[in-house]
Amino acid sequence: MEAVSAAQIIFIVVALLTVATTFLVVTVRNLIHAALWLVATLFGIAVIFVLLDAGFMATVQIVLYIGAIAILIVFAVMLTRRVMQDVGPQSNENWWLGTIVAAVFFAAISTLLWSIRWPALPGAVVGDTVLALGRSLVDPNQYVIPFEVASVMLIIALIGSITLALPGKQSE
Amino acid sequence: MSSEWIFVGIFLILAIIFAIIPLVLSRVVAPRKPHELKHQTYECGMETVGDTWIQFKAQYYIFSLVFVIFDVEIVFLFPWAVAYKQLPFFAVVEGVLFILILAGGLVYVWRKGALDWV
Amino acid sequence: MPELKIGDLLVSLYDILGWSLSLLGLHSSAVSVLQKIVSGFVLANFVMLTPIFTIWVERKVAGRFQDRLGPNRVGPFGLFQSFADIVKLVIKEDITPAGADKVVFNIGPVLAVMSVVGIWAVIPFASTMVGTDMNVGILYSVAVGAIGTLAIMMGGWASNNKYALLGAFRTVSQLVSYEVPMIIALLVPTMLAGSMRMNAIVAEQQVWFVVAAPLAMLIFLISSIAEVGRAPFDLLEAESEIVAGFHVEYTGMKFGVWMLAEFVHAFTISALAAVVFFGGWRGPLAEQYPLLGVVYFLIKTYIIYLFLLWIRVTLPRVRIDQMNNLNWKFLVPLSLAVLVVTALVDKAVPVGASLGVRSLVLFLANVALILVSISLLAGFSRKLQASENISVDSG
Amino acid sequence: MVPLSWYLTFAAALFALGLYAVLARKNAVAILMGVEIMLNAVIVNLVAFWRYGNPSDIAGQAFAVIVFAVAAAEAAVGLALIISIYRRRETVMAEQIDLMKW
Repeated sequence: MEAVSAAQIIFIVVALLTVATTFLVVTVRNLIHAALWLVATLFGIAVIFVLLDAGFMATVQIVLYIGAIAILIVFAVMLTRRVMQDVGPQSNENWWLGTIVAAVFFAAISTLLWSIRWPALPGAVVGDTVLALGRSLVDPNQYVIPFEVASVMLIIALIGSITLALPGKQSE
Repeated sequence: MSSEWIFVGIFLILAIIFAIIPLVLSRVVAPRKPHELKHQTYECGMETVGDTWIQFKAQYYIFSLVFVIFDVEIVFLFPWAVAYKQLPFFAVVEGVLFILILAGGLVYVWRKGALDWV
Repeated sequence: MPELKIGDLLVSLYDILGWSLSLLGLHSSAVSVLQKIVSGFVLANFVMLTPIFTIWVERKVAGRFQDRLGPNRVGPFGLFQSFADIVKLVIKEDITPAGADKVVFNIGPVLAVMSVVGIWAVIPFASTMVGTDMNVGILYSVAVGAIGTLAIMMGGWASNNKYALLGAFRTVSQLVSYEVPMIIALLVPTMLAGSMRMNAIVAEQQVWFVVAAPLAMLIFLISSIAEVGRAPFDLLEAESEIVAGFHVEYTGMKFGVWMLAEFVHAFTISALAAVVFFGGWRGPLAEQYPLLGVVYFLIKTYIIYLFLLWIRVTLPRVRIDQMNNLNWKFLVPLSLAVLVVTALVDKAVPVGASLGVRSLVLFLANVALILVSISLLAGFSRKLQASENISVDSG
Repeated sequence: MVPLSWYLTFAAALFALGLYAVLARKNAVAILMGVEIMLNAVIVNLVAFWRYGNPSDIAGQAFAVIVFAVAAAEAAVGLALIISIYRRRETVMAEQIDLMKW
C-alpha cells in the first residue's frame, strides 16, 4: 500500500536526522551549539511521537523539553563559563572506553531486538487518549498514587534546586 | 499517523518558507557595501574588547527553575481538566490536592525570598 | 461535482478543489495532501499579510490616542504607509556583525515567525473552517508558542553583543515567567469545555466562557501581553536600560522579520482570546452560514486587538521588579485560586442545572474571588505605605 | 506500517549516544544533556510499546508522563548542583570535581 510506505519513509528520514543531531549533541565542542542540536533532537523525537499516534506526548515533549528544559540547559551553559567559545578538548581521556561501551550496548540491544518476533500493529487508536489518560491519573484503582507522588517529588526537586542555586548571603 | 498532524507539518514548513522569502528578497535587492566599521559590534562609544561574557544575575536562572517545575505540574493537569466533566467529586478533589501541593511549593519559594528581585 | 454553497464558500471551494484534482486521476491520499498544501498556503498568506493592515491601524489609533494624526502622507489616510515601510526594509543593507554566529543568527527570526504563525493551524474561523481540529489544540498553541522563547535566546546569543545577550536573558525570563499563569488560565476553559479541541471549546460556549471565567480571561490577557512583550511589559526593549533588547544587531529585513513576528503574535493572542473566552465564531445564524461565523470571529478579534492597543498606548512601562512581583506574587497564586475555585464550584452545582445557572454561579464565585484579592491587595498596600512613612520619618 | 523493532532500534541508538555522552564528556552540563537523551529514549520505548500493545490500556502513556516529570526534576536539581559547584570551585569539568576521591 502506498500510504504505508509513506509513513515508513517519513520515519526513516526523521529517525536518521534525529540520530545525526544526537551525534552532534554528544560530539560538538561548542556547548551552546550542543544545546541547540539537543533541541533539534527533541523536536525529532516529538515527530516520532506523532508517528506513534501519541499527539499529546508530542506536545508535552515540546512544551516541557524544548520550552522548559532546553532553556534551562542553555541558561546553565551560559552561567558556567567565562568566554563565548569552549576551548580545548571536550571529552576526557577515557573517551575510547565510552565509545566501546556505547557501541557494544547498541550492538547487543539491536541484535536482541531483531531476533524477536514483535507483534504487528493493532488497529487504529479508538477514543480520546487524553481523556483516558486524565481518568486513569486520578482513578484510585490506577495511577492516583504515582500522580500525587509525582507532585510531591516535584516539590522536593523545587525546594532542593532553589536551595542549591540561590546565592547564599555569605558569598555576596 | 492521523491526517490532522500532516496539516500541521505542512503548515509549519510553509510558515518557515514564508519567513525566509522576505530575507531572500532583501538579500537579492538590498545593496551590500561591506565596511569594517559597519561590522563592529554595537557598543556605546568604544570598541568592544574580548568576547561577550557577562556575569548575569542568578535570578534569571532561579525564575526559569521555578518555571520548569510549574510547567511540568500544569502539563499533568491538562488530561485531568479534559476528563473533569466525567470525574466523580473525589477525583476532582485529588486534582485539587495536586494543585495545593503545587501552591505549597510556591509559598516555600516566596518565603525563601527566591522570588524577590534584588 | 460538490455543490457550491455561498454560506460555506471556502469549504465548498476546498471540496471542489479536491474533486477537480481527483479528476486528474491522482491517488486520494495525494489529493488530500495537495488540498492541505493549498489551504495551508491560503491560511499562511492571511496570517502573514494581516500585519500590513494592523500596523496601519495601530499607528493611526495610537496617533489619535496621543493627539497626533498618525501616518497620513502615503495614500488615502496613510493606508499605504506599511507598504512603504516594507519597501524601505527590503532595500536596506543587511549587516551581520563580525563576531556573530551566522547560522544561529539567521535561524532566530525565522523560528520566531514559525512559532507564532504555527498557532493559526488550530484556530477555528468557523464551525467548518479550521486548519486542523486536533484533540490537543490548546496545548499545541502553547507548545508552538514556547519555541518562540528559544528563538529569542538564539538571536540574543548569536549577536555576540553584551546588550543583546542581556536583553535576551531579560526577555526569556519574562516570557517563561508569564507562561505559567497563561497556561493555568487556559486550563479553566479546557475544564469547562471538557476538551482541548478548539472547535469543541467554541461549540460549548452557548454562554461565553467570559461569563463563567472572567478572571481567567483577565489573567490570560495580561500574561499574553507580557508574552508578546508590548507596553506596559516592553522591558525587553527598554531603550534607557539595555539599548533595544535582544535585536540590537539586527538590521534591514531581519529586523523586519522580528517585528513581523511581534505583530502577528499580538494579533494571534487576540484571536486566541476570542476563540477561548468570547465564543469564537458563535453568533446569530453562524451555525447555518459558516461564512458569517468568520465575520463574527474577525470582529471579536479586532475588538480585543483594539483593547490591547488601548492598554498599550495608555499605561507606562513597569519596572522589572514590579513585573516579576506582579507575575509570581499575584497572577500565579490568583490563577491557581481560580482553577481550584472553578473546579470545586462547578462540581458543587447540581447535575441538572442549566448552563445559564451554572455560568451565573461560577460568575458569582469569580466576583467573590475578585473581592477577596482586592481586599488583600488593599491591606498589603496600606502596610507598604505605613512602612514607607516610617522610613521617611526616621530618615 | 512501521514495524515496532524500528522504533526500538531508534530508541536504542539514542540511548547509546546518551551513554557515550555520559561516559566521555568532560563538561558536567554536557553529561546532563546525555542523561536527558537517555531518558527521552526510554519515553520513546514506553510510547512505542503502548501503541503496539493494547492502545486502550493507557499504562504506557501514564508511565511516560511520570518519566517526563522525573526528567524535569532531574534537570532542575542537576543543573542547580552544577551551578552551585561552579560558584564554589569555578569549574564544571567533571574530572576536576574530585573532592570525594581523597
